[in-house]
Amino acid sequence: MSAETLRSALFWVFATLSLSLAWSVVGNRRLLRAAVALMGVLGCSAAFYALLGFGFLAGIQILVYVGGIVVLLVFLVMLTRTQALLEDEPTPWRHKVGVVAAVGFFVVNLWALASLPDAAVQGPVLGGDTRAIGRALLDAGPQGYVLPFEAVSVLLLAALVGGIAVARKVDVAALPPAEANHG
Amino acid sequence: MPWATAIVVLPLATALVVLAVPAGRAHLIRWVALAGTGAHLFVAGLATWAYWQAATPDAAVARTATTTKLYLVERHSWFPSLGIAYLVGVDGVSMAMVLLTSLVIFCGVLASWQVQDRAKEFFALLLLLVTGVFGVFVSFDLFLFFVFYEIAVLPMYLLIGIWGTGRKEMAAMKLTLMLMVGSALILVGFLALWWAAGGKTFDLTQLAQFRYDPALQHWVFPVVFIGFGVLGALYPFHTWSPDGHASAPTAVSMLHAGVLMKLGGYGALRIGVYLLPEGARDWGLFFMALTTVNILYGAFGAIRQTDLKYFTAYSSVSHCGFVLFGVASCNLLGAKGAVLQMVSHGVMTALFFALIGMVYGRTHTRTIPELGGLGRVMPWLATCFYIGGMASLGLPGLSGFVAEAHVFLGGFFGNAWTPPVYTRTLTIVATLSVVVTAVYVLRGLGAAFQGPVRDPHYLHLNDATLTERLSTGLLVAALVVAGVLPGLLIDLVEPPLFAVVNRLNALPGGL
Amino acid sequence: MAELLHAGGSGLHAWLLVTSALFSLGIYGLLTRRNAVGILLSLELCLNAAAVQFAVFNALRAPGRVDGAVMALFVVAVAAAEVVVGMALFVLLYSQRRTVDVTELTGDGRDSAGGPP
Amino acid sequence: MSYAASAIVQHAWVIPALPLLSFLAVGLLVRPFSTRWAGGVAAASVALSAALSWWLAFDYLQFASPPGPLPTLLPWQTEWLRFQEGLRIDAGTLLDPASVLLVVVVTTVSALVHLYSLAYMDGEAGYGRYFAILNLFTFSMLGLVLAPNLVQMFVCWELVGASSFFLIGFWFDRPAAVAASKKAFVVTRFADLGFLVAILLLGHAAFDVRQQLGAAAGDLQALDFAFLGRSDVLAALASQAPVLGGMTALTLGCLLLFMGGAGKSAMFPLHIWLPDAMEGPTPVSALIHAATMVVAGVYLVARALPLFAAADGALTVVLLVGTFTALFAAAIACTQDDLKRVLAFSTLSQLGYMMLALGTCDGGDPTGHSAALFHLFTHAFFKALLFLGAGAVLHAAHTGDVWHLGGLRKPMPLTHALFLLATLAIAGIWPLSGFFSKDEILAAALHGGHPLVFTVGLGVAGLTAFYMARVYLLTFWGQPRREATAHAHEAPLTMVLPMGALAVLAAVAGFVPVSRWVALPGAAVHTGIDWAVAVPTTVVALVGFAAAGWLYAGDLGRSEAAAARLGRLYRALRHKFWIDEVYLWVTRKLIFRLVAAPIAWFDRMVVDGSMHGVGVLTRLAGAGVQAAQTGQAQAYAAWALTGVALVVGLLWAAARAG
Repeated sequence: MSAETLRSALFWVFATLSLSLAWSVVGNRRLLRAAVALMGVLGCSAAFYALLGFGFLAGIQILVYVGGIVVLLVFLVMLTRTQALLEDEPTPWRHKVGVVAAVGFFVVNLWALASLPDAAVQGPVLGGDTRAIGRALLDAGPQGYVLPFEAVSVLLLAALVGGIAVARKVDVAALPPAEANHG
Repeated sequence: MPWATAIVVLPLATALVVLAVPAGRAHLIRWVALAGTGAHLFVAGLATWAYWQAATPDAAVARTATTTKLYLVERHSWFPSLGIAYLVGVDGVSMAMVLLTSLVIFCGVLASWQVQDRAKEFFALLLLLVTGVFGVFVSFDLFLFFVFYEIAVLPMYLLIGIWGTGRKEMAAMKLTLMLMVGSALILVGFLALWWAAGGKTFDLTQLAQFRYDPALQHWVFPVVFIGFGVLGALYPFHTWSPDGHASAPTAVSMLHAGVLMKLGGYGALRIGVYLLPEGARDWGLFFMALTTVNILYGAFGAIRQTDLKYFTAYSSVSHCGFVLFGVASCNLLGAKGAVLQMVSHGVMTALFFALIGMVYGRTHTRTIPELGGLGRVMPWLATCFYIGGMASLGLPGLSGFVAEAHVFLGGFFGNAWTPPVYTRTLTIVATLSVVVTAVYVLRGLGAAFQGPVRDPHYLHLNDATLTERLSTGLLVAALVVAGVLPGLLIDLVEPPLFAVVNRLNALPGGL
Repeated sequence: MAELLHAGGSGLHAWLLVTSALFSLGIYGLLTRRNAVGILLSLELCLNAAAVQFAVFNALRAPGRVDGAVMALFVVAVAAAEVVVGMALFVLLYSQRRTVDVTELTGDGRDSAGGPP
Repeated sequence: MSYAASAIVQHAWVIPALPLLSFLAVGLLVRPFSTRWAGGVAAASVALSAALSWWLAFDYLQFASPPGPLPTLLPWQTEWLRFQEGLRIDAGTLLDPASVLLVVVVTTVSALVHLYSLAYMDGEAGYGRYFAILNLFTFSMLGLVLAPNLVQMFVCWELVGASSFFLIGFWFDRPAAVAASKKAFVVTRFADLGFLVAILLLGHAAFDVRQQLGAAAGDLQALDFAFLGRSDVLAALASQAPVLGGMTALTLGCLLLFMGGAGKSAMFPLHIWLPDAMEGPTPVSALIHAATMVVAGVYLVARALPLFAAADGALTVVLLVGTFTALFAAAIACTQDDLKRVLAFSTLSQLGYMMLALGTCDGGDPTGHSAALFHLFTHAFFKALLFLGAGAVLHAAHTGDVWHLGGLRKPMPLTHALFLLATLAIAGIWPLSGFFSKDEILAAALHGGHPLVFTVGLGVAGLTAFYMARVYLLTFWGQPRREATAHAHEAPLTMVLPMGALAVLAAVAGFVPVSRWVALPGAAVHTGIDWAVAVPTTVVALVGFAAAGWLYAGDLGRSEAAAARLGRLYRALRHKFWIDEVYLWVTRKLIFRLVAAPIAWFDRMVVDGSMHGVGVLTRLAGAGVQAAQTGQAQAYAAWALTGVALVVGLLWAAARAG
């Protein structure tokens, strides 16, 4: 079994896993399970990065996305649980709209895809080199990303401050007792 | 001295100064506004003097001219590719209107002395509004004219919507929407004029040189006339006016009925008849008939009103009908009468709305049957009301008579292309309004000011304060001066009107 | 094992097929979930699919550059920001409305009044 | 000596200017500080004006070069209103016999009324206002009289109407006074509409004529009386094409002019305002509604007589209306209870006489013109005296109802004597002034070929004697019929003095050769007494007196019996033929309810409604769009994706096609 075949096999394994978990993310009635499934999808994506040769990205994906963001989402799910939304089952109409839109988008993608020539990985990718990524991020030259990088840091800061500012108003003690809190 | 620019910029600068004053200091804000408008009155007077100096030597030439000569002109290129320029200047008619506006805004500020709620924004918007009005009167570039026209219309929405009374939101909305429709028509007309003249210039003096195709004039004239007519309360597009006036705060009603509605007549004369003489020839009789309806309809409508402001608003519909009637009669007497009526009605109706505001401020009602016997309690206000009422019913010695006499004579003399039987019949029908006006003025004022004092609380009310006396006294004085010495005003407005009329007279006789 | 980290085994079409499918599933969730948090989850799915696609294009079409990888990093950062803000909003919303059901959030100007309608 | 040397002829404008200045001074400066001074200044200015006008009359007559007719002068005029070239309106002072006569009458009566009012109005709230407006009225009336053109006349005409409005409504907290002032203004205003349209018609017609004449017109403007009176202009006007119903602009204009005059002079059927106008203070009635303003209509017709004479049939209308009004009003006057109302109807009747006299000129003989002006002159004095006497009675007894009065000759001997004199004067008893002027009118009717009119006039003379004797007897003879009447006292000196002065004038005015001075060319000038007229008039007057004496001097039951016997006629007379009710019905029911109210409704519902309808349509369209704006982000996303799908689908199709 060559490395190529192995990679190919691994790709398909993760792809299948990823898609089925994604199905669970959007289809599972229990949100907490969906969140856990999302964690899985993101994990699979980390594997994808790895398969593509982006080891650093894979690490970031696990550390930040799976470990940080999705955990936040899980908290969020738990903080906002209500009886009414315990089972988030789409109505038939919403389901239809969703299916049409999703399938439509997928078909459009396929059409675009059909116009692209197929290609395969040619060799080692530079993106695997963490130093190269770091250099690109801090490069102030024409090909560099220092400005977006800084913008993103400001964005993160803003989100941080904003998040605190918005959520600060929540006075838990003042909240009326809600029957839904224990669902 | 750039007089025309000064006329436009001064109120704007005052508005900015008002904005710079801290909001809490309402008293200072009022004084700034008063000083600014007072200075404007002075500047307008100086500008009139300057105009007079410049125009007097040309008086003889003006009688035979076919294009209006501008004075105190300033011209700066703005969008050269489209032929848009900052072109401001004055002629006699616009000078008269500028003077009128200066007077009305000055008295309006005095009459708004009691405004407490968001005084800063109020005065700033008021001054912005009046900037637009001044801009319209001095701009001779159609595009600039339109820009100022919109500036004059839009603050009205906020002024009525925020500081108004009654169903103010609805009234503000209705007023703004209808005036917007009017300005859309005007814009269409302007663009047609611009395009037909080659799309090179919006300069009114240059467009006046251009001979428009009669077929084009035939459809552009009614578009422009109705567009301006909406603002000039042309039947049946007048319905914004009673609601708008009734809901607006005092100074806004004054300015609106006193000056803004005059933009309609001004535009119809200056752009409509002047640029499109053949269109005026084709449509003159139609619009004479329509404005005859205006005149009588407004007067009869006023008889049944019980709200003092609706009452005055309907009388404005009637009186603004005279303006458009004069314009539509397409001769010198009519045009002169229209301009005189603009000035006369401007002062008179500003006086009325100022007084209504003062009475309302004391009695907290404008419903005529709830008033009564106020003449005993507030003799000054009652006297001013009666003087205004007498001007309104065309009593000689006050400005209304001079204007109406011109308009009636203009209608009766008719023009070369309309069979006289039509114009004369319409004129005689229109003269009926002098009786109907007497009926509603005396009924309304009699019910409010004469008879026994209706409510014992009224006995404790006081008469006009010093600022109120100053404001109403100035307006009354203007009515009297314009009525006793009409020659002053006629000498001012007549020369530019010759150009309008000479163009009409030069037409090949129609029909 | 280290070799695995150096090259991809499948073709571009296969990769894009998978990411598109992921994205489409995200869209489905985006449109069908009533729970605002569920929408956020679906959105993460979409974002992630896009990020992977950046990486795919980077690896398969321009292996000598790092732009796709950088973009993927940015996506992660933006997703973090988004979740933070979303979390703050939804918690606040929940505290006032006792629900995060988007179908009940109609913009009639009464939102600030508090309490369930 | 010539007119140039006479300061007052050259500066006749001072006479109206004085009351105007006084109006401004009193109204703006004096009144707020001192009511006493307000009255004083006002009265003094008019008194000065009266003195000047006597001087003017003296100079005007003195410097006339005999034996020719008195000249027409225009010593001062200035441009006031420039309509257009040839239609300029000047303000000026036109001096001719008629205007000088009227100036004298107006200022004299006005000065006396001012003096009388000083006491009569003492203590009234609005004392200063009263005098200010009285001054304004005097100014306007003088301006009217001196007007050299139709427009100045109209201007002052309106000012006179407005000041009359304010004076009738002087007690503005009394609803009756308010209603009366409104009625007076609106009715006269309606008549003025005729005047206004007449100005339009005549202005246009005369302007055309002026254009045709070209240089021959000189500097005369189209509406100048001097221009309108020229024979070539009149001929041109008369030969114009008819404008309406076969009438030329001249005829129509004259009829409309007469409509204006009839309104102001309260001719039937526009008379209804005058009796009600008695709600005003009595001195006002004396000045305005007896001596001056109401004769403006007569003056207007007299002034425009050349026009009327040239116009086909216009004078016949004047004659008929005048005759009818004289009879009609005299008949009503016999049944009224209120002293002032009787005098008001009497005024109507006398004005009818004057119009009648002017109407007799329709045969081309202008004798009636001088008779009318003569009667105007004498009537001013004795009628003002009657009103002031009535005012004194009112002042003393606080009521004007003759059935509440009685026996006043004892407490008020002076007033009684003066009232009696005026009664005799108006009844036409020799040698008092009414005798002469009324006889001239009747003579003009008789000799002008109107025997029927003469007969009616004679009857009216009898009725006049009857109703005047009736109120005189009921007021001053018999016993007081009310407590207040019994406590009446003589009027103060400031009231009696003006009455005395008027009495002197009323007694001697008949000997002033007014009709000779004002005679138009061709008029027959009376010298001495025309026995064919004097005898019958004196006889009917005495018969009237006798009838009144029989009915009212002794047993009042006789009058009730007589009233009962007249039955329906008496009721109709008492109710003034229900004309007020007809007017009320027309205005309230027809105009307000069938015109004004529907228009107000139409405006709100239909016109405004259709505008709102446009708004509603727009809003509906907006609501349709709004349905898409659910505020649901998911819906937007769905729409956006649908859009994307559509665009891509289109691209796809385009790619396949291309």
